[in-house]
Parts: sequence; structure tokens; C-alpha cells
Amino acid sequence: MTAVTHDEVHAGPAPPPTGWRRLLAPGWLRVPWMTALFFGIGAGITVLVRWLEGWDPIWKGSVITTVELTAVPFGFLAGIGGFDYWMRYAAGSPTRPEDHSGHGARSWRDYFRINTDHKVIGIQYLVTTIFFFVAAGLLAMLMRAELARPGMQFVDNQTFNGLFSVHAALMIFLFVIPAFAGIGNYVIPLMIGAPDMAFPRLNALSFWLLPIAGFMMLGSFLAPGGAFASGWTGYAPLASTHQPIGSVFFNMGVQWAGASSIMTALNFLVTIITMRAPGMSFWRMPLLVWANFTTSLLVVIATPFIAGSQFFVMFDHVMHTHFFDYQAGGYPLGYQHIFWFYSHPAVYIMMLPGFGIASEVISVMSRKPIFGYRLMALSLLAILVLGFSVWAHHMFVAGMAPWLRVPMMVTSMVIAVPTGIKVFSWLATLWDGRIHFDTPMLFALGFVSMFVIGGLSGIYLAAVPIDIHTSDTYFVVAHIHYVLFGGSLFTIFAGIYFWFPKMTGRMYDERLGKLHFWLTFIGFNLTFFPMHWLGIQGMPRRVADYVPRFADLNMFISLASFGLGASTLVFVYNMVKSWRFGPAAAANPWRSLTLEWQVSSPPPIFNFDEIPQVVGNPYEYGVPDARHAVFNGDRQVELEEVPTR
Amino acid sequence: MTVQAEAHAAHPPEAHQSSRVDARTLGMFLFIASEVMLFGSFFTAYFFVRVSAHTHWPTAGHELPVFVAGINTIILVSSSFTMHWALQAIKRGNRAGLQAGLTLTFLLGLTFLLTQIREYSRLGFAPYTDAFGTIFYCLTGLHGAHVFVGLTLLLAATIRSYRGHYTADAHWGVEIPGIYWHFVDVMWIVVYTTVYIL
Amino acid sequence: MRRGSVAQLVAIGIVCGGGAALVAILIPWLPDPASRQAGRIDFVFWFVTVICIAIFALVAAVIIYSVLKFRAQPGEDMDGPPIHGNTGLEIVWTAVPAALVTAISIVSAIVLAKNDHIPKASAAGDPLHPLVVEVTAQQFAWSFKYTGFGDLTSATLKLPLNKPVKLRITSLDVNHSFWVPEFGQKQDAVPGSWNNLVITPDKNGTYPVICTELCGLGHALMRSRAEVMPAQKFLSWAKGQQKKLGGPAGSSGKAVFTANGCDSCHTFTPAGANKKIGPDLDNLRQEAQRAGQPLEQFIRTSIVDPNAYVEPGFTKGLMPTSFSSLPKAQLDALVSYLAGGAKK
Amino acid sequence: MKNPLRSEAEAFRFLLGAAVYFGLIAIAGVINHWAGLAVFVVLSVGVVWWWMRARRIEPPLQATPVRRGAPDERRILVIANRRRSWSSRLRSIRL
Repeated sequence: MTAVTHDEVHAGPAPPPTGWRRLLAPGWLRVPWMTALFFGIGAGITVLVRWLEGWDPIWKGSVITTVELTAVPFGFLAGIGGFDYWMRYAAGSPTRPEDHSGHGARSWRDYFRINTDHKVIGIQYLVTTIFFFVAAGLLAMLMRAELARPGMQFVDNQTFNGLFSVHAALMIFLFVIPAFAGIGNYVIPLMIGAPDMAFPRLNALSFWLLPIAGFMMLGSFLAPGGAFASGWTGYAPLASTHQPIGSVFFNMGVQWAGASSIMTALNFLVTIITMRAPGMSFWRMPLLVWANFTTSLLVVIATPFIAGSQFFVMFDHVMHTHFFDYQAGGYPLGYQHIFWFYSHPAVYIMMLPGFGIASEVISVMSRKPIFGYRLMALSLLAILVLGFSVWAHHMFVAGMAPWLRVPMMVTSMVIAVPTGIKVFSWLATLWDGRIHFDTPMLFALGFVSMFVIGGLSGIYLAAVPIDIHTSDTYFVVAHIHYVLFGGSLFTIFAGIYFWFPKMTGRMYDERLGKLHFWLTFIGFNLTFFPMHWLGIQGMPRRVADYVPRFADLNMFISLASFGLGASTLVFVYNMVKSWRFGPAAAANPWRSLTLEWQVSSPPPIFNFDEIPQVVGNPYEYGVPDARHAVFNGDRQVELEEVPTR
Repeated sequence: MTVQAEAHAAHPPEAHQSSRVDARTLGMFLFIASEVMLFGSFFTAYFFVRVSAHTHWPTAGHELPVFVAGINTIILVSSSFTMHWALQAIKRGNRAGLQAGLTLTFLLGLTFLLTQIREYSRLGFAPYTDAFGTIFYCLTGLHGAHVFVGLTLLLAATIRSYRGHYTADAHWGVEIPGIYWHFVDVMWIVVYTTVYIL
Repeated sequence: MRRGSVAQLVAIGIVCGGGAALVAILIPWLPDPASRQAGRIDFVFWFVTVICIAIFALVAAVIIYSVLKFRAQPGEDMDGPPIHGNTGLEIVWTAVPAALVTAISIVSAIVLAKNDHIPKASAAGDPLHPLVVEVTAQQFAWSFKYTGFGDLTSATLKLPLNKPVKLRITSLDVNHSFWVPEFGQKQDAVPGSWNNLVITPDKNGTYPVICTELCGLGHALMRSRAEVMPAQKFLSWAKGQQKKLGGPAGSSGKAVFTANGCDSCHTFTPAGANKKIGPDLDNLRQEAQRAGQPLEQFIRTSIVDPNAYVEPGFTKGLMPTSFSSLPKAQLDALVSYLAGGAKK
Repeated sequence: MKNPLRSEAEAFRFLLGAAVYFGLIAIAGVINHWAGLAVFVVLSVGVVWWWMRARRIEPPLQATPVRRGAPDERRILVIANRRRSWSSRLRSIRL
């Protein structure tokens, strides 16, 4: 071996396997037997240990289930080929450079294998998350059907509790967080002028953890005793000692989803830090890159805390430890502190990328530079720092130390300041612009207006006396949906419509897009605004039944929510139809300056055949002759020279 | 896709390196930051249990093998020295030094892990005995799991060193496990000080 | 910016703010306050609402104005003016919200301190100043213990008018949360700790007690009542109840039954109970047969050690084990009451 | 201020520092709880002070674009500062 800069030896691409050898090659043929093998290994080790230690019974359902929730996914990942490269590397064998040959998607099958192309992974993410979005939405429809009238009609109490728990868990861990990761995956490397993410194989692996987590959570409905029914917050001791085995499905599902988002975030951070194009200083990065950078920092630092909290609950549940059992010296409130130390930053994990998307869309569609670019970036950092100091505002009535309440109220209130800066800056960006109301812009404006309402109801909840009255009521349900539906979901839609031409090379149907927006916007407000009143008046959240005086309004909300659910059909139809039959899209239909629009739609496999030189800021709309980036000096060909007919 | 891009499909253009830190090293340090926070959540639980106990620590009826664990600490910390030595050796192109250093590190780590397991069976309390047992086993067990992961990485590096990989110019496959191994040791120092001594 | 556009902007803002104000005023948002604390909370609510309406009006006005005025014509390819920022404006919209949230924080902190404060009693030795009630939550019932009245227990919360009440709240199994919307006060019940809540009811009437922290499958049905009555009436109720619980088996059994909230989960016709979370107590005889035990012994065991025999169709561990600590006299009374009322 | 961790050698030095830091705290803490606290505070302040002052002296990074392909090759770069109508855009796309 000669002196090389890499310390690995690459073999050429593997010849396509034939006959029974296809069972050994990474792919779906290897999945079934690898999964079965790992199931056997998991069960075998468990039984062996229990037999050696003399524990009775040797075959214990809850323990086996817990172990298999770890072992079986590993089997699946090993089968589909998530570890092949690393196993070869660890054994010192020549590695197959699959990050090169495996790039790109030439047929639909390429979306169903370990694929190391960030653009393919981005689409894998988005399609998967939309699948879980629809599934979680259907659970919400069931819930609203049950709540249309007081008393129990369709499901029993335990199932109802399972419905809202799985609904929230899927929406948060399998939709909002990974959907942003998907958009980021597609767009970030293009935006910063990088050929791919820093760790393509890790990127592929972190995607494939997602369906595992999702099906684990959905699958808990099939577990004996039903799905986990302690809410997505899974408060101990309810979750640790009073739940069926389905609760372990939640604990482990969160671990898989959490591992996925930590790995993605790590990848984003390394990519953004080490792979920016020459000239792309931090102060020249588009705000979506800034947003993903801060979000990824939050994920890397905070997510281990929810992993910890779910480990504790699972140990209490399965191993009968005493983290939250006060009789044996545990501390029940400890769960909430640890959980919210992640889950409050998680709110920003679910918001900041949306802020980034909104900034891109509003600036491009208003044809104006972002107002106060530096303050926009700095406010992201401010939210990141403050986000770690406010967790206990979820616990004002939880019985924590009373002296903690006022400091936590103050820090929570202070977060309104950087958030306000962002909102006002968007408004100032709109001002005097030349606004084009294409669908992404509608969703972005819908986001700003709905997020303002959600932010204002957040002020109510941050003020301790009002929070004491309204916490754990439908007021909170309304607030969280204004922030997460009106905030995150609207920006996800904005992002999907905005980059749809780039991702698919085709244009979506503008009329259907507008229809989708208005149906969603109206249905959303009709569904969630009345919930504010319900909560203040005395309807607690997470109830399967309620007093008859709330019956009429609940019926109204249920009907509105069905309309809201139906609006998703328009979206899905538009996406599917346009992806297949839509008109071919231009490279830069929005006339954006950022780098992802300077390549073809969809971009070539390695994004750039030449790394661009960044020479200016990304939002110089209206500045004569401004450039964000140039390809090899000044040899640009103007749009008019593109052959047109 | 342009013809140009098709021609380059087999090789991505070299990304521009916009930071002084190598991407792999940076990735490992960020991963370690995340791991530190995982330990942080366990230490938070430890803090809650200890504070809400309102009594002498360890709580009545628990004796910890401070001395044996102290010896074990010395074993683990010395394995960091051998790790560092191994990497210095390959930086000078000394393969034998690399192999000896990695093998020693692996064996020392394994000794630590086995001693720890042996101690578990002699403690006289279990994770389900009470909250002290819970937090003791979970903190040391979490660390043990990290030692196991570190050993796996070291094993891979060791195997590769015997199969002729790594040179004075290309040795990040040793450097990355080395960083992780130092992290495991630092974490043990923290765990040992807080759980066993203070 | 021309003067005309400023006027238009202000006009839109006034319309938006006015609309929001109408929504705030015309819809009866807050429940009728029935405690001094709720009155103060309402003040904070309106304080915040005024600020929020102002901010909402501003944002809505700018958005609506922009949508109407700055719309690009179809086919227009002009860019807007390249305005990158304005330091003065940015300072303003950092400082003004900071000032507003500071104001809200100060008001909230003062109200919080007042709401938690129990004023000194005017007359020393008043048993109702403060009245201490121990609230015990369990799946899925509330129980209220008046420590100043010989540990008198009740399944509904009776409170004297205009007297500060100190609730000491705990839980036996999982987290619950005590809330009376009309009192505006809420506090979680956490196993292993005693959390305090101060309420000064100032309006006679009956109000719902609601559990707001998800506590399991019966969460939605974990309700009780809070009854506010004049102090004299409260004192006579307490005396009468003390007498009843210590009375002969037949009459006190029913009191023990309701006082411990048995009726919040079980059906038992003689007591007018009709809940279906736990087994039907009208069929105690058949159930005792299934368990293979004599009736009275079966009832006693099932109260003291509910997991010894679990009726098919019900979950083990659902019934709290806390009733084993009932005083023996009350337990005896309850057993004979249930045995006497069971259908033949 | 500098990032103290960039390589294995720096991680190793960090380990040595951690051993000294926790060792001193542990020794003082065993002797007397308050002494332990004092040592902890003094050491922590010292470490932060050192870290705030620490600097690396390094030459700045070179930022040169990488170019592939022939030097006189023409490429398409879309100019974003001019806008065409939606319909003309569609027409140009459909070719």
C-alpha cells in the first residue's frame, strides 16, 4: 500500500449477484432472514442470561419484547445494507465505494434501497413523513369522531387515550422534525455549494431508522393491552407503572427516532461547518442554512435528554427500577424536568427550520432583501440559547419548587423578543415589495399570521397566573396547534411547494395548490380557534368524554376538522399528479439568487460539476448586478440566450 | 443533466474544505457532545435521587468498593496513555508500536469491563432494590455500555493495524477511536468521583 | 411613505384591532369567577389581552396592507427597493416587546404572590382561617380530608364562603391535577409530595372539580364537586357528618361509601351510584361465588387487598389499595352496608 | 477563546486535565465538604479564565474555487434579477 490520504482500500463496484447469492447481497431479499436471525439472537441471549442467572420465568414476554424492539430493527438495517460498508471497513477488507455508485435515483426502485445521495434521501424523508402525517391525521379524525358528542360512541377510554398519544407522537417525531430534516437534506448541500452531505452513509442510515420508529409506534396498537396511552409526554409514574407493554413501543420508538435526528443533525453541522463553497462565510449563508445550523445544535445537545427520560421510564416499566417510585427513594417530578429539558427545545427544533423556509420564500416572492439579515440570524441564536432556560414553564402547576416559577416566566417571556424580531422583519421584508402570491408565498403568509396568534396565546401561557388556570386544558391544545400546525406545518407545505420544481423537475398545479391553501387555512382556524374558549371555560385536554354543555361546539369542531382532513387529499393528489404529469419546470422558476436554483431541475447527481465561488449575500434582490455566486469568474450566460421557442 | 455532469458521475467534485477541522474529527466531537448530554440526563436523575433522599450518601445499607474501583480507574486511565502512544507511533511510521499500543489498550479496557462485571455480582444490591441501586447501576452501566462501544471501535482499529492498514500520513481510523476512548475515560473519572467518592 | 398610505394603514389597524376587541368582549371567555384568586387572574388575562390585541392589530394591518398594495402585476418582473434594514426600527421592535413582556411579567409576579398569600386571621383561633383540607387523588376519585375536624373525609369538597382555604394535595398512584375552573386555581397531585394551593371562595354555589392531568383510562370521568356555602352552614355540615360517620353501621356505611368516593367508580343502587369503571356492586353475591368466598369476607378482602381477586373483564391494579388504611369502625360499617345492600 | 478539542492529542491532554481537576476536587472533598466546594470553584474559575484567554495562531484558510472541465467551456447560469411572466416562463420550459 502506497502513501495515500485515505486509509482505506476501495474495491471496484460489486458485480450484480446471481442465483442464491442474491440472498446475501444487501437489499430486500436479505431483510427477512436477517431480521429473523436477529430476532433469534435477541431471544436467545435473553433466555440464556435468564437461565444462567436463574431468573424465573426464563421466557418473559415484557423483557423479550423490549429486547426485540432493539434487535429486530438492527436485523432489518443489517439486511437492507446499512452496515455493510462499516463491517468491511472494520474487518480491514476492501470497501465498496457505494457512496459513488449508489448515488442518484434512476428508477423508483432506487428510492427503496440504501441510497447515499442526499437528494434521494431528502425525497425519501419527505414521502415517508407525509405517509406518517396522513396516518397521524387519520388518528386525529377518529379522535374527533369520538369527541363529536359527549359519552362514548366509537372507541373505549383506553383506545382513545392511545389515539391521541400515537397521534401526537407520530406528528412530532415522525412528521414535523423529520420533514424539516428532509427538506434540509435536499436543499442544504445545494445551498452551500457542496456535492453531498459530509457523511452520506450515515445520512442513509439515519433515514432508515425513521420507518422503524414510525411502525413501532403505530404497531403499539397491536400490542397486548393496546397502544401506549399516557400521552406523547409519557409522564411518569403513569407511563412507568400503569401502562400496558405498548408503552415500551413508545419508549423504543422515541429512541430510534431520536437517534435518527441526532445523526442527521450531526451531519448537517459537519456539512455546514466544513463544506461551504469558497466565499460562503457564515454571514453569507441563506437563512435556511442558519436555521438548520441552530436547529441541529439544539438537536445534538437536547435530544439525549429525551433518550434518557425514555430509558428511565422503560427501566422502571420492565426492570422494576425506581427512578420515579417515591416509595423506594425515586423522584416522580424528575421525569418532567428531564423530559422538558429536551421537549421545550424540541418546540424550537420544530419551529426554527420553518423560520428559515419562511425567510427564503418571503424574500424571493417579495423581490426584496431580507430585512435585517444579521438580526434574523442572531435571533435564531438567541432562541437557541434561551430555549434551554425555559423548560420548567411546562411545570408551573406540577408541584416543582415555587421559587422557580418567576425566573422561568421571565425567560419564557424574553423568548418573545427574538421571535418578535423575526415576525417584524418578515413584515418589513413584505413592505414595499413586489409580492407574487404563488402557493409557497400563501403558505408563508399563512404561517406568519397563524404563528402570531400562536405566539400571542403563548404569552398567556407564559404568564404564571393565567397558566395556572389554563394549563392542561383545550387552551393548550389550541396553542400547540396554532404553533405546530399554523407554524411548522404551513412552513413545511411552503417548503414543499417552493422546492417541488427543484426536486421533481416538474411544476405543481398552481390552482390546486391555492385551493389546498385556502381549505387548510379556513379549516384550520375553524377547528382550532374555538378550542381556546373550551379550555378557558373548563374542558381539560386528553379526555374521551366531556360535560354536555360543550357538546355543540365540539360537534362544530369535529365537522371543521373533517374538512381540514379532507384538504390533505387535495395536497396528496396535487403532489402525485404533478410529479408524474406536471409540466417541466425551469431551473429557476422563482428567480431566486441562492445556489440551489443555479443548477438544473432536478440537479445533476453531484449537484455541481464545478464548486461555485460565493461573492455576495444571498438576498440581493433589487440591487443592480448583484451576484450571490459565480461559476468560474464572470462567464455567465443570460437567460435570454437559453434556446427558447 | 448535462453531458458534463454525466461524465463526472463516478466522482463527485472535491468539496471545498471550509474549516480547519477535519470533518470526521468534528463529527466525532459533536457525537461526543451529544453523549455528554446523555450522561447529563443520567446525572440529573442521580442528582434528583440524591437530593430528595435527604440523608447520608450512599444511603444506609450500601457499601461501594471504592478501592477496587480506584484500581480499575487507574487501569482505564493508563489505557488512554497506551492509546496516545499507539497514535504517536503510527505518526512516526512505526507499525509495531501501533499494533502493541492498540492491543494493550484493548486488553486494559477489557480488564476494566470484566472487573466491573465481577464487582456487580458482589455488591449485594440490585437495580430493583431501591433508588440508590437504580441510579448506581444505571450510571455505571451506561458507562459500561460506552466502554463496550469503545472496545468495538478499538477492535476494528486493531484488526486493521494487523492487516497492514494505516500509514504515517493516513491514520484517521486510529485517531477517531482514540478520541472516543479518551472520552470514555474522562466520563469514568466523572462517574467515579461523583458516585464512589463524593 | 405618503400620508395617505399611513392613514390607510392606521384605518386597517383600527378595524383589525376593533374586530379582535369585539371577539374578546362579546364572547364570554372567562368562567364567572368564584374566588378572589380567579378575580386577580382575570385581571392579568385582560391586561395581556389588551397588549395582544394591539400587537395583533399591528401585524394584521401590515399584512393586509401589503397584500392589497404591494401585489405584483401578472407578468411584472420588477424587484422591490433593496432595503437591507433600518437600525432604528430594529431597535424599536426589540425594545418595545421587551418592555411589554417585562410589564406582563411584573403584573403576573405580583398577582402570583398575592394569590399564594394567606392573610393573617382577624380573630385568633378561628378554625376556618385558614381551613386546611388534605386532597388525596387516586385513580379515579378525589377524597377531601378536613384535618381540623377530626379527619373528617368527604368525596365532595365543601368550602366556607370568604375564608382562605389551604389545600394540601397529594396522590396515591399517578399524577393528577386538581382544578376548579371557577376558582381559577390548579395544582398537580404528585405521589410522594404535598403541594399547596390557596383558594378564597367568594361566591356560593356548586362548581365542578376536574382532573386535568392524564391519569389513565378513567381520566375523563375523574370529576367531583366543590360546594361553597356560608361559614355557619359549613360548620353545621361538618358536625353532622362527624356524627354520621361514627354512627351505627347501617346509616354510617352509606356515609363512608360516599365519603371515600366509591360511587365515582362503582354502581350500587342503594347509594344511587351508577359508574361502570369498577365491578357492579349490586352483583356482589355472584362475584363472591365466583371468587369462592363467603360474602362478607369477600367484600372485606376486596376493599383491603383489591388484587387478591379481580373480577373478569377488569384490569388488575385498577382499584387503589389505599382503603386498607380506613379506620376499623368505618371499614366494618362499609362492609355490612355493602353486604346488606347486595341483591339477593 | 478557542476550541480546545480538535484532535486525539488534544483530547488526550483534555483527559489529563480532567484527571487533575477531578482528582483535586475529590481529595479536597473527602477531607472536608466545604474544602471540596472551594477547590471546585477555584479550579473552575481558573479553567474558564484560561479558556477565555487561549488563542490559536494560525494562517487564514485559502478560499479558492475548484474548477473542473475545459477552461473555455460555456455554462448556463440563470440570472435571477430579471423576471418573466408565468406564461412565458412555462413556454420557455416546454421548449
